[in-house]
Amino acid sequence: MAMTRLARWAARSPAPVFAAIGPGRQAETERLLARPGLRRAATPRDAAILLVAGDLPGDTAEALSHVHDQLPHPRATLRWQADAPDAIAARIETAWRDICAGERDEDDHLPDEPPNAWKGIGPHGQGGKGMMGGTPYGRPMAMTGTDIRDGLRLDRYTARFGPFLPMLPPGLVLQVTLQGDVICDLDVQAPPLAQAADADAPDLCAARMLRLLGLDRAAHRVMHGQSARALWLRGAVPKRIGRIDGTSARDRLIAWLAGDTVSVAPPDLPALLHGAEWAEAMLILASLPPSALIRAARGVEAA
Amino acid sequence: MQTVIVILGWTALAVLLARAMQPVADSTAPQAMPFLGGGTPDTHAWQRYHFRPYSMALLFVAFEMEMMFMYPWAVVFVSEGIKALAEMGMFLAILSVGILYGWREGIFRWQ
Amino acid sequence: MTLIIVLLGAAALIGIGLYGALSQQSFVMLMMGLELMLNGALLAIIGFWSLYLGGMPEGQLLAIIVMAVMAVEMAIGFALIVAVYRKRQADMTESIGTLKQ
Amino acid sequence: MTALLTLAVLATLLGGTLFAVALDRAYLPLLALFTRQRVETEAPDRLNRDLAPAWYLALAAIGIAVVPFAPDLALIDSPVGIVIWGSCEALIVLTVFLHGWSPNAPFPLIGAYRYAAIGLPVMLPSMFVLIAAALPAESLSLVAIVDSQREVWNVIRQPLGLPLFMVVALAMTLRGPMDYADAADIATGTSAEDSGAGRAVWQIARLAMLVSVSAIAATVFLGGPLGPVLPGPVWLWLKTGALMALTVWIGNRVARTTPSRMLTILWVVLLPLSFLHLLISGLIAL
Amino acid sequence: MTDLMIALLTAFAVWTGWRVFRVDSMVRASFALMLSFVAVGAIGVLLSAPYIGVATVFMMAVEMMVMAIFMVMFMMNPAGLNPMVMVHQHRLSIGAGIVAFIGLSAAVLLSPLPSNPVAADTDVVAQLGHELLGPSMLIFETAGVTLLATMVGAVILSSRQGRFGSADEGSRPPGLTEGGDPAGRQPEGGGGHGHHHHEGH
Repeated sequence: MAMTRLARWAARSPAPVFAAIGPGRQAETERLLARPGLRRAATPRDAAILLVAGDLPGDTAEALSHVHDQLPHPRATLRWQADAPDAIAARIETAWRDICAGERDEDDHLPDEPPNAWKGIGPHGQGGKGMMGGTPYGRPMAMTGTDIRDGLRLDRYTARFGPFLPMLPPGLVLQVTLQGDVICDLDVQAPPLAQAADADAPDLCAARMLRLLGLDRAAHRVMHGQSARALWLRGAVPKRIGRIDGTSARDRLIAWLAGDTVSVAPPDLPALLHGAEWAEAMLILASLPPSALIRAARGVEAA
Repeated sequence: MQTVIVILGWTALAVLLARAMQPVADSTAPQAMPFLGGGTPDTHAWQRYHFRPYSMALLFVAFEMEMMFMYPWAVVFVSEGIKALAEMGMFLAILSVGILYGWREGIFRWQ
Repeated sequence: MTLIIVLLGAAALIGIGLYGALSQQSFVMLMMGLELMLNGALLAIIGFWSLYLGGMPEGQLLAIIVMAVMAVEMAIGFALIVAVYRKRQADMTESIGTLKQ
Repeated sequence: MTALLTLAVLATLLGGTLFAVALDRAYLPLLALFTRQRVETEAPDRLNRDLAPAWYLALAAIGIAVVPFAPDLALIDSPVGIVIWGSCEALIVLTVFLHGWSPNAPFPLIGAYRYAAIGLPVMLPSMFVLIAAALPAESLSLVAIVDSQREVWNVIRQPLGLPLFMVVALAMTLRGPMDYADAADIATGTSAEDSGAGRAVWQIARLAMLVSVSAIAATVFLGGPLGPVLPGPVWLWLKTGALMALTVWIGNRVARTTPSRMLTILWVVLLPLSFLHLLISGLIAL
Repeated sequence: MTDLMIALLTAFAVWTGWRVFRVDSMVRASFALMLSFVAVGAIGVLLSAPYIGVATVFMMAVEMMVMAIFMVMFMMNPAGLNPMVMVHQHRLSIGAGIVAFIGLSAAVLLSPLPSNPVAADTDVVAQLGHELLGPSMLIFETAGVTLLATMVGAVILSSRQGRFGSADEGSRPPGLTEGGDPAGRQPEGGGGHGHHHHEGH
């Protein structure tokens, strides 16, 4: 009885949605997630519903399965094709009610096996061979390598980030090597998915940057056509980052907040991000209008 | 006595509460993978992590010792009067030199 | 009786610290051994001060000095480790020896 | 008396946390988390994963236990109350670090280290303003600090104190501009791999800490239980609630800069400011 | 009651001190050491040294946080994912530890220790403050200078950019062939420690 009461309360909370955004659907999806009955989850661990907007290209299928499997049970996937925003919002709310009632759940897409075969050898079942060798718990350990800043040869962590990372543009896959949180190596593995011109709308662009600055409420206000009402907005974005033909990330944020669209020449993406701290790199990416970013990433791929 | 008992008591209570509220975790291999927006990592995330402001951390450890002297100083400040102010002023001035030096060397930035 | 318990505990901490300082290959772990020995010293000082010296103010000052020594040891020790690692990419005690060459 | 004070601490913590949840409009989302599965990451440090939220919660309770509920009446009436709170702050940094370390995943790890970089130096202004408040009281005890504010509150006598302490409060409760552990650019950082009840407990502990920090600030700067007509605990609750609302408001309004920049600001702007604050407070106290 | 708590806390301090060298994870090792310090601090509070006791917790929490950061930074296998033993002269060390313990214990047990506790009404914090500003003023200011020297020394040693250029310049041996890889130890692609070749130096 207590459980069902808890479930009923839970069903009244905003539905936590993690969005995987397809080509041409970025603006629509971002506006959908700003609705009152929905909550934009920054990580699938916090979400119950995976919203797949549009037709995802075939090469993102595996990534989508990864994200899908990372959602805690019970969970549901909703595909958003041609529905009106009202209709999909209603579908999400129904799904969330069903999830809370325990009537809906999905199994993993991927097989339940570790990334590498491995058998524990330590006294508590831990470990691989030697100090750093083997694949303990299914993965090797990071190894040392050169650093670009201070010459300490500490571990390099290499991973592919994206295509469905909320702070990156949808579709962009970056293979990044980090030392600490500084980007030591960067490779664009897939460009962002094509987006229509409405993704460049000043309010959406401003909202993306505001969210990175920790101002979720201000982002909400901007998307509903109000003023941002935030303190220390300009000062928080370092002046020197993201300089592309005369405008910096800070200038572009100011322009967006004033309601102007910004167009910049497609920058040299790896050069812009190489050596940046992670926080700066994310600000730089968010300070580029999607159209410029897509052209920049395609240019890298063609080269 | 009461201080120690209260602190131990709250700690024990919090541990019990947190244990009671968190059911045993359980998940499959694909579910357990670290979140990278669909991407995959090459290695474990635990690593010889390059903590960038390491010089700052060392400076901090040395500077923070001054607190040990400042607390008892604060208690006798009023009764010792201007002498206390002068002595602590000198002490902090000496330490500030170290901070200025560190600033000049740029240790408060990510190395 | 309390003093004896405290001092025996301090002796045990110093013994464990000595074991660690002598046996650990890694410089960082060696420093943990040193810290543990200083911890034992701190415990002994607190015990003596409180139960044997009748609360001489110098006793408290000595405890503060022990802590300052720990901070200095840590700051300089780790700075050395950073410097050595920059040159040698290793943190083992053996690699300090090769610095002489 | 001790039993009564224990109850008062519990009531403050519980009521304050409920108020904090309301300020964040998080009642239903928190409840919903308890219906969700708790995912375990690859090869986590289970011990520290389970202990970190518990310690965070315990530190919040210890922080409130130091606060006097009426003049001369605190559960922990220690002669070194503000040093106990200082230890709590140091242990919070450690706890948040452990929370980010334990899941063995990249974003929590980055969040943990960022928080260590910011959380350590943030303690310096906090210690300076608390020591400045101890000067006129001639004691490190919070009871004495309340006593010293019978004529004029510290917020007037030492005007820089409260703003500096608010920065610390934001850092200790992982909020707004000082929320380097759970920033958006690392997908909520140390919480990125938390799900289900584990996530809920951490968020609850974080809100409980908001009560604790605000209660300390209310005691040190706003005279704690002092006030006309109403009984002491009520004044304390009112002041704590007001400071909680202020902290949440600031947290939602102020933008977060990059960690590297904030570190420089802490050492180069806030630390000299707290030196200045100490000097002014010292001259006034003499 | 106080005696019992002190005995328990002492046992806890010793046990956590022992765990420091027995856990695989470096983070756990430094926090075990911190717990040992916390127990000592609590004993201090019980032994009417509230300031020293609580300040121990405060200082050591901060120092062990920094300790953990550096441990993870420079130790191989910092999280203990592979079981490991990294000791040398093990027997000798155990022997030395035991000898130290027995020797100190014997000294404690054999020497007379008349009881002379702190008077209950002493304001120990104020006493310490007067001591610092009065008789021990020189110690206090010397500590300031020492800490300054430590700060400057730590910065010089640890930062790369000094007045005389990069600290690691010339630290890598020249290549065996023109433009080739440097000779000497390379970061290993796998395998354990114990391969410290320093031919290049």
